[in-house]
Amino acid sequence: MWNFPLLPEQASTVAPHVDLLYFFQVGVSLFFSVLIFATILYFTYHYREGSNIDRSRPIAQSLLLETTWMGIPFVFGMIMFFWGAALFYVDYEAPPGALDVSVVAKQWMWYIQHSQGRAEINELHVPLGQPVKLTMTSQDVIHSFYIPAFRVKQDVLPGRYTSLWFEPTKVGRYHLFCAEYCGTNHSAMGGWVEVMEPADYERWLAEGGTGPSMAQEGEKLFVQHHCAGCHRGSQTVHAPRLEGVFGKSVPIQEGKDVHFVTADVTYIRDSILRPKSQVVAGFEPLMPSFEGQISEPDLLRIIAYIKSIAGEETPQ
Amino acid sequence: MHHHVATIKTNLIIFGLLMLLLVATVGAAELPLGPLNFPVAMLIAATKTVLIIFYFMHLTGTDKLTKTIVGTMFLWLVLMILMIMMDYLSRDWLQILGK
Amino acid sequence: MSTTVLDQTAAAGHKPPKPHRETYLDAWTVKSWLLTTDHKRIGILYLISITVFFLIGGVAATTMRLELMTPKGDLLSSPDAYNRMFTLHGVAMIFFFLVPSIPATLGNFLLPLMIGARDLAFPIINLMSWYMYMIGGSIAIAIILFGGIDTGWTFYTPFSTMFSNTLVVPAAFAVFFAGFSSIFTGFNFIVTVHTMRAPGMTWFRLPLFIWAHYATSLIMILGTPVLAIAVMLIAVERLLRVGIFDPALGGDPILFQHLFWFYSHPAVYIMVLPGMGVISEIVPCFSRRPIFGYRFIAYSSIALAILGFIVWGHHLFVSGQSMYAGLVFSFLSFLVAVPSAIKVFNWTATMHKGAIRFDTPMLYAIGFIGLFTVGGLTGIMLSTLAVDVHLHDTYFVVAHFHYVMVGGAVLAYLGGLHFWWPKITGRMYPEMFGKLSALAVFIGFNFTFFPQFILGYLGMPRRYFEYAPEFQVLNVMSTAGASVLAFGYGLPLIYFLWSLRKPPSAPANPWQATGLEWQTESPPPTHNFEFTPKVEKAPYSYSPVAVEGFDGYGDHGSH
Amino acid sequence: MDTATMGHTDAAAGSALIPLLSHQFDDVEQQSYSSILGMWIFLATEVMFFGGLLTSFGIYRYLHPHEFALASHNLYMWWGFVNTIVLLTSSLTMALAVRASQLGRRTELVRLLLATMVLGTCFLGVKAIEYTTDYHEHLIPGLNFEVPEHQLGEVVERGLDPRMMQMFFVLYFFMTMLHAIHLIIGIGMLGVMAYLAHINWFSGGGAVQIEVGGLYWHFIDIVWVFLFPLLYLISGK
Ligand code: HEA
Ligand code: HEA
Ligand code: HEC
Ligand code: CUA
Ligand SMILES: [Cu+2]
Repeated sequence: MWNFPLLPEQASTVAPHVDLLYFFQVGVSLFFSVLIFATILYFTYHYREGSNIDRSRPIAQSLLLETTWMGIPFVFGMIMFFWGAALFYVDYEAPPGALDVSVVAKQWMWYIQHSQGRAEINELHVPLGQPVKLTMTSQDVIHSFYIPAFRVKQDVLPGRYTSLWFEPTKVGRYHLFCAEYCGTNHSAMGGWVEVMEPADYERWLAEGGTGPSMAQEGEKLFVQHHCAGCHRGSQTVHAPRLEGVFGKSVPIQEGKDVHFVTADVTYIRDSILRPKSQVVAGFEPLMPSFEGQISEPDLLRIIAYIKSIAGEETPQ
Repeated sequence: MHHHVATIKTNLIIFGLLMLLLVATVGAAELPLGPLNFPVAMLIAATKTVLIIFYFMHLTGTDKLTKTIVGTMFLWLVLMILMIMMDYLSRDWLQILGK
Repeated sequence: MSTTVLDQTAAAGHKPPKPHRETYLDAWTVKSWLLTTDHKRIGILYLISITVFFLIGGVAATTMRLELMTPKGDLLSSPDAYNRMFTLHGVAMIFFFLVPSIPATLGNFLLPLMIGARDLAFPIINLMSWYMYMIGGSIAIAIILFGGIDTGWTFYTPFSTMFSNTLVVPAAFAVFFAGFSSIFTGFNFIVTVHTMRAPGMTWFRLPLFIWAHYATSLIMILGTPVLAIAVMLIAVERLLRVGIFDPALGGDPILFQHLFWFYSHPAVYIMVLPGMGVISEIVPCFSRRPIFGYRFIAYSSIALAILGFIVWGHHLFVSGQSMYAGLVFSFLSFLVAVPSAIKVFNWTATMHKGAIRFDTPMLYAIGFIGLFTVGGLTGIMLSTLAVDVHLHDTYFVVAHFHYVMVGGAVLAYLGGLHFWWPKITGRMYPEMFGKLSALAVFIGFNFTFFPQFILGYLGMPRRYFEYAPEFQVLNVMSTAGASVLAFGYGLPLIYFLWSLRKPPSAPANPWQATGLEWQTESPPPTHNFEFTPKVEKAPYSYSPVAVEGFDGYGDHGSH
Repeated sequence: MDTATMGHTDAAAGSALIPLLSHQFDDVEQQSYSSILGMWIFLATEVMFFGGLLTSFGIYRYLHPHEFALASHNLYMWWGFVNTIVLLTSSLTMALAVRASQLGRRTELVRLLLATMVLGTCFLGVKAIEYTTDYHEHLIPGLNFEVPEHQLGEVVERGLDPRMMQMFFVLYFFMTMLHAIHLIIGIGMLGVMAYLAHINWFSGGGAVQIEVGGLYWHFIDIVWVFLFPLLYLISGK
């Protein structure tokens, strides 16, 4: 309890980069703070009232000095901006092939499900050295998913997907916090991120029993909600097959015009909740809305299913 | 301070122009201009505003300071709208979820 | 403000005060206070009211700090109680203390005096402003009595509109009224500065205190109405349960964040610009030399007011705002460093070749410069995208804003109070205790909030009732520091009141300062000046050691 | 105009033609200028006040154009049109009232002010009719909002979001009511001015006071000039 760390652990690929920038900034800040403190101390001592010192020709203004001390902070500022912006970019672009994990926040817990199917609450198990991508949403208010050891944070909003990715570099147990104030038990809405050796992770996944994967659960839901009735080559309804849709460009009919939209998770979500807002060209707007009928975790499962058949050929 | 008093004729001309512009807005709304409908409507409203401010509110007769104030207030309004819009317009430019 | 005038007043200062001089403090009936339209009296009314809110906010802070001594919640009965505490603390400190602090007290009192006017342009509106504040303040106090509010001072939706079951709607109205009181103040200041300057008081002879208040007023009139409308939208959504910001009803919660910060970022300059104005008065006076780079300081106030309006998105880097918007807002935030740097460096340079005295106001001013620099530089760290991803909503942010608001604005406010206390009340405060308080505040402050930077980088989120055990040491340090800080604040409260017990005896110009306000008696007569002041020189023409070659700030044309 | 150069003169000896001078001002010139400048600055605040709503409206309209267009078709464009004419006419009478006050024509001034008030009241009357119709058509959010029957088909067919149609009406009512409140204040203010002009209370003829009141009145008009196309004329074809 009486340990006195100055830095959280560095346990992700971006952590050292963020720390480096941070130390640079601490250095710059120290430099300017010390500069100003020291100058003030020197002046107040040297030019204290009554000291016998040359006070002739004090300067009242100097364009040269002013431009200097406007210019220097500006230059440092630009360095920090570009450095920070570049890192930020990297921070957010998940590498391809990242492990998919979905996160649903609600007052005051985190419901997390791995694509292999195992679900957990307030804990997140991840394998070492493997990029992980979280797709997150909230059922009520705004929360924020925060892992200090990874230097990542992202608000989790109701009615919308946000994402976060990281690649753990150190086996261990790290804090998971909710960083956006969300009501009574905001401070209790956290848990642990457990980084494991890949083999341990596989074992851990298997421990949950050889239950269905998220996609398999999604497929079951796909049938339960009668999606399959239309989307698997129905005789009565002309509906698009969903194989190979995910990640592709989809033509959307907008009045007389057609424009293309990438079928990402947000698109699939909208297609299910408000199907008629984006009607695929060549189809009638027959699909009913499932707003309020499918829970957030189930939605994510269905999406996982549709994603899982992204590689398949569309049977015609 | 002492602007010259605007004549009744000036007032009536401005009023006439305002009426014309009003008819123009309604007319323009009926035209199939597509995405241009909105900017056209706003342009007409802005023109009406300019007429009202300059003539009914006598901005023509006032000093630079008052004109600056008027300029600033509309500039700030536009600034707020545009900068908030900036967020919404650029959402999903990157194919990164939630960015 | 020619040297001859200066000599005159210095001489007047040493004369014993005339026995039956009429001052603005003469009437003591309740009516004479509650219906006064005298800017000086309204300043006093504000002074009393905001002190009440500072104490309320301070009690809440103390409770929070005590609660945070241990990782488990044990002092307060429930997390809800804690949540109400920090909301109360934030709302009281921001809307009811710091926003009106310098402008509505010192600003109200001094602005007409400094420009040589008899009052503000609209005295009745000035009184109305105080009543608006009191309506808002009464609602705020009623909220405390009837159960509090737990949304945080930022009122984020949809929590505030659909989930909180506390008194959000009354709070929205409290903020609304406080906002309009601030708008009225700002509006009055702008008109007064434009139309009521004394003969010869050109723009570049205005004290920098006035420039700072002018810039502040711009923010007040252009930013505050947006906050007013944002809280009204919250009230509507909450009362009628119709969708505006709640995604479940089709709204977008980020729109609220935009509207809120469109005001609340500029508002941080409402809080600190007047403080910068105070420092710009104190530093040259106690350095006994003209301020360095007058024009740059003046322009930088306006620059801060303008730039301050276009950086608000730096509060939204991880909120789900688009990345491009984040890039733009981050970039603009770095530009804000430039006008801030101008001020810091120019104040420092003003001490060069001065004859520096260490009276209490100067000690506070030096504290301000140092702590504002640290606070500002950490603000710069927060506006760096990748770093803010880690630091957002942690104690690093809490430390940052206390450095700028407490280390900055509150220190400036206290410095200003000491500086003008003789003018306002006609009494001197005990110098020894003054120095002691400045020292205690400086040390206590750093002990309270420096550990929070470390806590923040370690990852302790803010608004936490309970926290992980490894954060305890730093939290205990912080609480210990807060008690020193409270002591430091307690002192002036006591000795200022104590100084009132004797009749006025302060000289007109105890600091031998050059501003117009020092040319009239202490306390000033009701109509401010016995004579119509005429201004003939640039401000800050201090020349105890005969500043050679100084004849103003390049203002030759307008002589 | 820089008053610093105007010089502080001792207040001129009282004369019936010179308006009352408040103690804080040096002369009438300074006082009038301050009042008018003050009103302009207050209007800047008002612009940002309505601006917050306009921004919200703009964002949601951008995000949900079809719903907003459809919802807007429930408003009766011609009522809005008539009201615009009424309000623009009131601006004309207001401008003429200012003119009358400048020329010192008291009876004309009172009549024009009354005319302006009557027109303002007409506007409110029309608004009241509209609100009642909205009530009967179940268009009031928080009270009785339902998507109108004749639009249900289109809503279902095009998969529009009824919540966003309600959002349109939330903002519609908020904006028009805020506007109406301003108008009511304006009418009250003109009433007081007309009375004061009638009893010849204004020591200087009231030109400045009427001018300041006029600025406010014209501002209300300008707000409506924007609200009308924004709310009534969304073409969603
Ligand atoms: C008086 C109040 C005040 C002031 C003046 C400032 C000033 C600044 N603030 Fe701060 N801020 C707050 C009050 C204030 N802030 C509050 C209350 C919050 C939290 C709100 C909440 O969420 O509850 C906050 C939060 C906050 C955030 C959001 C953090 C988060 O939630 O993630 C950011 C991010 O950019 C930020 C940035 C800045 C910047 C860039 C400045 C700049 O203006 C600072 C400029 C000054 C300097 C830079 C120092 C002087 C310059 C030099 C010595 C030259 C050398 C400089 C360089 C080399 C760059 N602030
Ligand atoms: C002007 C603004 C202002 C001021 C002056 C202060 C002053 C202080 N603040 Fe405040 N603070 C905020 C603005 C301010 N704060 C804001 C906006 C927040 C965010 C709220 C939110 O999240 O919504 C915040 C949040 C905040 C937190 C984070 C809470 C959390 O996130 O969980 C903490 C924790 O330490 C804290 C502490 C303090 C302390 C110890 C002081 C001390 O400086 C106060 C000391 C003052 C007194 C103690 C009263 C006067 C003293 C006496 C009369 C002497 C006698 C009294 C005693 C002996 C008790 N503040
Ligand atoms: C009554 C028939 C019907 C049912 C039931 C149905 N859909 Fe659809 N769906 C359609 C039709 C028709 C379209 C094409 C028109 C459109 O885009 O709205 C479609 C389009 C889609 C699309 C967009 C496909 C593309 O190519 O871009 C997705 C994704 C989708 N549906 C998923 C689902 C899911 C998931 C369910 C169940 C929860 C479901 N649908 C239930 C008829 C149906
Ligand atoms: Cu969830 Cu805080
Ligand atoms: Cu900010």
